[in-house]
Amino acid sequence: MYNEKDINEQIAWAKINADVLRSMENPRKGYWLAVLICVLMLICAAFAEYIQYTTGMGPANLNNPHMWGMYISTFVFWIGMSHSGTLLSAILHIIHADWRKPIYRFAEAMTTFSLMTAGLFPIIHLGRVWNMYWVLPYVSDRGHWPNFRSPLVWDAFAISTYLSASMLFLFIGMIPDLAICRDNAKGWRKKLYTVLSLGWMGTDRQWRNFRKTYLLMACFLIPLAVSVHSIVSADFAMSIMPGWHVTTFPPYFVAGALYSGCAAIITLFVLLRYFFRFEEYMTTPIMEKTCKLTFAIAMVWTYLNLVEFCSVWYGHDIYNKEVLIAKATGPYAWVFWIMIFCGSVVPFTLAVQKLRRHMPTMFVVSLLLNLSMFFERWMIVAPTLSMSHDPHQWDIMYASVVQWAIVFGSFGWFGLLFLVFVKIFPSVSMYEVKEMVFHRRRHLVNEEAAARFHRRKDDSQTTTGEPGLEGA
Amino acid sequence: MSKHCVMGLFSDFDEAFAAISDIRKTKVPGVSVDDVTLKSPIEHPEIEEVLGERPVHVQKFTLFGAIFGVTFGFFFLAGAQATFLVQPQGGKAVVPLPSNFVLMYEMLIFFAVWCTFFAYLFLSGLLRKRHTLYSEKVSLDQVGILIDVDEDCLEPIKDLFKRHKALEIREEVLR
Amino acid sequence: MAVNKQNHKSSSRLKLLLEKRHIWFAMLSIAAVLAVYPFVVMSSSSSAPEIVPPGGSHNGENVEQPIEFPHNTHVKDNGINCMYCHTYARRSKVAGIPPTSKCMGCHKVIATDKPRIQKLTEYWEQKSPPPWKKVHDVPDFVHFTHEKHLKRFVFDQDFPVENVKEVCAFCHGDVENMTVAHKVKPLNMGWCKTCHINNGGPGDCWACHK
Amino acid sequence: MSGKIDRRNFLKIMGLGGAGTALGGCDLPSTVTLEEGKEEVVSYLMPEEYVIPGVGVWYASTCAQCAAGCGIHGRVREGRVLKLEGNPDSSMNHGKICMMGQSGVQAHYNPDRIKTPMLREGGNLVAVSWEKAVGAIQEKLSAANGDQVAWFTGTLSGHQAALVSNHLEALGSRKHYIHEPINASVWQAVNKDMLGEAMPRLRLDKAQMILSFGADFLGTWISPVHFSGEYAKFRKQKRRGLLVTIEPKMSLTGANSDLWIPAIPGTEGVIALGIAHQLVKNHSKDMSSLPASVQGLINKYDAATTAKIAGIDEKRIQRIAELLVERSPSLVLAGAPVEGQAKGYASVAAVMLLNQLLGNIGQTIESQGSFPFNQLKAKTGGTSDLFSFVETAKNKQLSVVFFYGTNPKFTAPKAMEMDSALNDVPFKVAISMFMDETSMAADVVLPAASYLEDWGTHVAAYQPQQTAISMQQPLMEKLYAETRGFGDIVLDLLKVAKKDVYSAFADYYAYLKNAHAALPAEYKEAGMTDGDAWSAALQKGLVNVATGSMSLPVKPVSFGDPAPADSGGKFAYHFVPSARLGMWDGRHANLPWIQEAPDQITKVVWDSWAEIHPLTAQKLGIKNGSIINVESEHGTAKVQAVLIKAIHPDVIAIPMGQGHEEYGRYAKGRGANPLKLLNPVKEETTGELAMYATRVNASPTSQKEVVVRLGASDTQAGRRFVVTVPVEQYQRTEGA
Amino acid sequence: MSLENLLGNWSQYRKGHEEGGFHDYKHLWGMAIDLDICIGCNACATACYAENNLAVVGKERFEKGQAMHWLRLERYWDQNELDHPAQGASFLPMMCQQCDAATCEPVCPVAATYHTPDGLNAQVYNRCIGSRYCSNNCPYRNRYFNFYSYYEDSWPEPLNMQLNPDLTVRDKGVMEKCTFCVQRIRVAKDNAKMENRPVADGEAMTACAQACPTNAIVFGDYMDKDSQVAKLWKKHQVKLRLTKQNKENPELRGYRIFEELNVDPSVMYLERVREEV
Repeated sequence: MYNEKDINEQIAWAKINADVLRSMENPRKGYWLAVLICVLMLICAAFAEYIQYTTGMGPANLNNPHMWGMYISTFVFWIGMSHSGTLLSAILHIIHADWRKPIYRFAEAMTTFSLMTAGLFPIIHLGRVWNMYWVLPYVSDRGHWPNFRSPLVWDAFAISTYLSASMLFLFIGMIPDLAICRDNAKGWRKKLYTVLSLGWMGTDRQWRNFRKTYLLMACFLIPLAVSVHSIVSADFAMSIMPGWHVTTFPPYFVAGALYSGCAAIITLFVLLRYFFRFEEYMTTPIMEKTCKLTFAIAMVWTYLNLVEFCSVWYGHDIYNKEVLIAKATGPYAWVFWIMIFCGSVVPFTLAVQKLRRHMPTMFVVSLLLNLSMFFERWMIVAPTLSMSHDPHQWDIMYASVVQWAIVFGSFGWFGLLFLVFVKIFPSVSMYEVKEMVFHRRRHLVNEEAAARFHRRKDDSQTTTGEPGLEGA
Repeated sequence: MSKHCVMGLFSDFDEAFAAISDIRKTKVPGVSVDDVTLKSPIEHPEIEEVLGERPVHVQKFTLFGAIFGVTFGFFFLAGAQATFLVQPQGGKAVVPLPSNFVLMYEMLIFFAVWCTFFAYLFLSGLLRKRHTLYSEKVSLDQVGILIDVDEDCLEPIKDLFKRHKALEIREEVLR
Repeated sequence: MAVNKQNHKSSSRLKLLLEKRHIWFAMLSIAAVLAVYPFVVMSSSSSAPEIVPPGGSHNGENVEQPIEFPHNTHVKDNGINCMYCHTYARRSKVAGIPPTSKCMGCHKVIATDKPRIQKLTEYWEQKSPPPWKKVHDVPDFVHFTHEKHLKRFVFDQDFPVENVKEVCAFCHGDVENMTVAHKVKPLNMGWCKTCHINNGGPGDCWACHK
Repeated sequence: MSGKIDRRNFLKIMGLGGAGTALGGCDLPSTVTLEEGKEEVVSYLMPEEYVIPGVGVWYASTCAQCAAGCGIHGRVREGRVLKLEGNPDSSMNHGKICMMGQSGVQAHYNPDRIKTPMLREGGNLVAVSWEKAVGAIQEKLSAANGDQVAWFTGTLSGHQAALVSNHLEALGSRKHYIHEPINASVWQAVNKDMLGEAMPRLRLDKAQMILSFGADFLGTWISPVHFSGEYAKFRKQKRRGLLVTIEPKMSLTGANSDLWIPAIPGTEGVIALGIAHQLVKNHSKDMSSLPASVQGLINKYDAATTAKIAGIDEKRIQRIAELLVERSPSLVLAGAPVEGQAKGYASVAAVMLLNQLLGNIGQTIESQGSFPFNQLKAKTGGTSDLFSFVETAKNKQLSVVFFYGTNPKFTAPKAMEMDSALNDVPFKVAISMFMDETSMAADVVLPAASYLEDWGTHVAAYQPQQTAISMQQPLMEKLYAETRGFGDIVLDLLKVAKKDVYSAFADYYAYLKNAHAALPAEYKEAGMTDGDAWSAALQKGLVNVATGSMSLPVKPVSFGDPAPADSGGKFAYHFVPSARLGMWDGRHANLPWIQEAPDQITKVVWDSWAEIHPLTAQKLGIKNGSIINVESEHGTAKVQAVLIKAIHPDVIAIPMGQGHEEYGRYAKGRGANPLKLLNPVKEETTGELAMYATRVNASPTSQKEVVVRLGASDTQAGRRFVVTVPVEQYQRTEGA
Repeated sequence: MSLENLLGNWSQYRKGHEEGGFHDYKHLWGMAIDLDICIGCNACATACYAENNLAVVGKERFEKGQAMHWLRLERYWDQNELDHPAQGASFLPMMCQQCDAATCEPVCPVAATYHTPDGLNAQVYNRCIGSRYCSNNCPYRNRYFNFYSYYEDSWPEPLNMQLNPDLTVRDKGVMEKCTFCVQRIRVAKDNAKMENRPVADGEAMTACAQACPTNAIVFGDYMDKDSQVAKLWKKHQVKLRLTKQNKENPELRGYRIFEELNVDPSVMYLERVREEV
């Protein structure tokens, strides 16, 4: 039905440079407004954290059964979000899906920034934040070490590993682009890019090592991403609490993470495409492919959800079962059903070609998907704490203003980081788009040559890439 | 005899490719394909067809990092766990392997990734003073060929570049 | 600088290096050395009944006391036992500051002309003990007890009680030669812990923290 | 005792240095708190004997948190009393202690204590010196006619009681009002008539079965700690004792019964007679010695009639009678709900009649024996003195009244017009630790020392197997220099009123020591000096008293028909101002531990509430947590509703204790005072206030609040938390 | 030291598995609570407040579930009662069960909670960073967190003079829980050690057991075979280190709560008895 190309392979390389560099210049009023909003959100969070720091965890409405609240669920949410970059960049890189090229950069940035956001939450939720470094194994005369059996220590290790690996991945992948920026910038930017591009000249030696390094990084990033979210799930699964002590949690968390990551990519895809006029790079077919991928992951997530419910149901562990029933019928039922609806029903819009080509719809849908994912994390953390073994301590908890302010502010923090990023760094990978264009053009030329050779008339169908899903 | 360095800029990769294969074929005395450097805005792995295979060693450092990470991880964790004055055990192992595996895994990746990164910086010759013979057009859309030659070979190379429709030729005397 | 040439050369040298087997041994030995360092940090001898005095030193501040009490005069010149004044040490967790009456017991007649003694007499007459400043202060969550340390190092060892100052000096330093006592040992947790390891003290956190 | 001020200084500085806060706010503990020369360490001026800093010492004394008089041990360290525990030497509590006793330290260290004497000047109470306050009192006393002076106290015993009596005697007055809202006065009156002894000794440990008509002996009845210990023995007998409770609202005793039967307050007498009927008709118990009127009543209440009036299944009544016969000896008790009726005396007498019929008297109800020191005996009271006080005051027959250990302004029902009665007394002296409602209304307030800083002796009204005079001694120096012990205050009054006798004693301590020395020789071990004996008594915390053994003669008591007469008119529900262990009559409402300790049955904290049966609530449109108006003829209380099945559907209960208008930061303005709603109905025979005779209506308001309580679930949701097994299994494995 | 420690602990671990873990303990403090004679009077809970410097939080914070009662007295009604709870209420004193295989211990990131050589489940306040994982992983929900700096308003002067100097007053951000009155155990052990004798039964006594008017709470050393608590455990055929008790007489009343979770609690409850009338 729609036979567009992923990208117009005739696009001039100079135009690519110009388009992307243009996006980094002269912020418009809207940009400053967005920055202002983000800063204000951040101020909310800072104020709330100030209250919490000075008075204790009480204002967050945490209490005896609910020792963890939305901080931890938001932590899981952001960690999940961080899997987008890994998925789009590393996995698709390894399987040579070249349509990732125009959109992976911002996905990777998202990975890094959402990790930087996620990492704040376990710290914020500590009762004694000022002692957070005790989790790290450092040498002291007291001979103290952290308890390496604790999943929270695993978290600390995993997040720092993941953060450094994904930052390196983002950075390495950006070096050739930084060199482009360096060659086109003036003033402080020139200095900045000169330092950051590390003297990139595009020599064949640099390219060779670059390609290998990038591949190695990607190879490590994939198991790392899986392990990170498995470890995050271990925060729950390693406990004995009903509803947490679930063997399917690691894959469930990973699927949820990829899901929310994809959904967030769609959101940012639409925003960047619209605001930076990247229509030529972030094309509808690429959107379609992303949507299809998201749909597939959504179905995996749905399946794992069902598996979890079924295993609880057939396992007949009374405490587990009680929590499951309470999730669906108890005080948090509305959250649960919104999660199920938005997470398992709404994604079917992604299967409809007409809808997934409609950017505003996809924007709304992706927000709904992320809402579902946010609720999913809440449904993991809260009901178990509310309804665990001891009925005497059953309780219902909703987050207080302080908690909400900090969670709200975390979106501002993420937004701010992202806004700064898009104006300082190229949010579309120029060299890779060039590569994509180069290879597709070459492919096209070869195809044409072959066609001429075989005297085929009809060569209009033989564009590169996959054709659209016929009449979905 | 002073050494010279010449750079020719070409409008596309095919031209550059042809130029290098010419260098290889013509066998100008004192000019070796090993002295040729290709500067391109994107990667051209196919250039090795004419430049000859040039090995990459990054993965060895990665392997080292991985092995170091996992062994260091084990000894570090076990050592730390054994030095707790009071063992928080409750009948469980002092050095619990299953949970240590998790951290060893993380440390494996941590060290592997960082080793890769530093090996990359080192092996690809980054973080060094930039060559003066660099055209910003290389980062745009042109392909450059950089070659170190003796003074007497300078002209043949230039001719060769011109023959291949080089858009621009620059040269520099190396000390 | 012939960058290009240089690059090639260095890379070929590296190539040589990388192909040599022994590089692996070198690398792994670095790894092994690094890996055992937690063991090294804590290594020390095993517990034994004999006394291993704690080491360590600390450069204490000069604390300004209401009366500059000369420990040296009392301990060194006059040979007064520590526990004569700090009388609770063997019976309680705190060693205690001597009551003013104890000071006055002697100083009603001895050295009454010295300004410090006159100041003390002033306090005595005002019926308020001098507001001594605490020099050896551990955090409130540390429950140190003098009683048990004296039992371990003095009474269980049949250590002559008249020489108790040598045991006191473990933590309080050479008070004999001080005027106003000041801190000469770190009194921090690592220091305490080292001594506990050396002398077979309890390793349970709840031994000190409750 | 040297250097008072220094010792207190020592406490405050060094003591708190030791207790101090641990984990400084935002500091890194290891780096910042290791400091030199920052903290002061204060030494003694003179060494205190027995005091080793850092070592806690236990001293014996007597608890004064309620009138039961348990022996306590107080842990004293660095001159501060830190914790109270039971005195193992006391046969009252055998080293055990209840929550109120534990909280004694909080009364002692309460931040709202009165620190100086106060005198009303120009409508306000202002701080004055002792001389001025005492001068004002003496001025009024000398102006007053002797008979116009009165003491208004709670239960008093020991030498304090003797001093008060002597003071009144010296002034020529006989007006000693004694008021305890939580009492057993009617029961005592019945006992007096029936057994010749108001407070017989109850042998719970010997009883095979206890049938309690609202006598909350585990919670609030007479001597709860003692009875709790006895209860444990009762349960652990070879054949496990059986406890049946019949009461309108579940008390702590009811919560521990094998069978709990809700009853409409006022019908207990009828139920007792119904059981008596069964005993006589089916179990051939002899009633021939009873008065004819009583025989008539027994004949009247056959199972069917009883069941109709009391709303209890006939079979239940028959079964209880059966059990009482089967498990002999038994013990039948009557508590506040039985007493608190217009026909309370008859109801209690009907209940006690069961003991007579079952032959429990002499078995589980024993004589206390004769206590040799009549003046030291406990002066107990109930609520009847409220009526007489109000009446006397309104007749302007009182000019000076001393208040101590009671708070009638708080505990008297509104309809009794206590406020105006107090206004009619021209000069009121309150001796109190706290500014309670009565103190606020007084003209002179004298700050009392707490019982942990004061001397005294106590002889509890109820004495266990070993009768004793309990010693009360200060566990620490006075917290506030300006407070004085109660004994000292009365002694000072007596030094004026009866100079010749009392001027010999320097203070109350000297008086007590002298009194102890005057005890007969058998109270001291052979060869002991008076001083040694005194020290021994203080060390033990009590002086055991030999009482002659006596048998209890049973005298038949005649009483009227206990059946309730009134229908309550437009007020449909019976009102129960229930007593809580802990809060007691409200005297402990200012103790944070008591406020935060959940009510034993509803588990509500920090508030008062109305207990309503869910069926009733449904009928009235009340939900759990609704704010409701409980309305009686004389007032309305706005409280939160707590739906609970452990109450008779026709009953609405509000616990006593809250609703203070004064009384410090923890008590003030919290909840509602149910006593204010009561109708001023008198018990017909004894003149006590019929506390359970009020009828109320309840109506919901639009407000609703979260019920602040401990615990979320009322059931165990299938968990094995508290597993209940039938007694047969217990007997197979452990009993019999 | 360290290697020795490692090997020593390793063999202890192996031995632990063979013989039931706790055999190397010098003491193992345990409790037996007879629910039949527990009357639910709250004396134990108040004694705990008095002994352990527990903060009074006030109504608002109690409502939020931020109370600090280390020992709570749970009250349950029969599930199948009709109009009235005819057999009264069920009371359950619930404090930290001092599990031998405590679930709180392995999850603490900084090892602030650990197992002492006395078989107690320790909480070191000054090491705690407040991650609250331990509380989340406690099936009994018996760990309490300092959500505020309670000491600031819980003990207005001079109430603070009552504070027990033998244990720390906790500040905000710290987890706390029942310690089986470790400071009292400590005093008993110290006294015994100063006199070079073993700790006598009843010498170490928790505040709750001390206060209990009916003696329903019995506390003592499980390793001392003559102690009251050890005898009770033996009498009721309840053993440590078992997920499921193999009682010769299954009708004996002893049981442990959540035994099936394999946490191995050190508190044995005796079933409540009621007579059907």
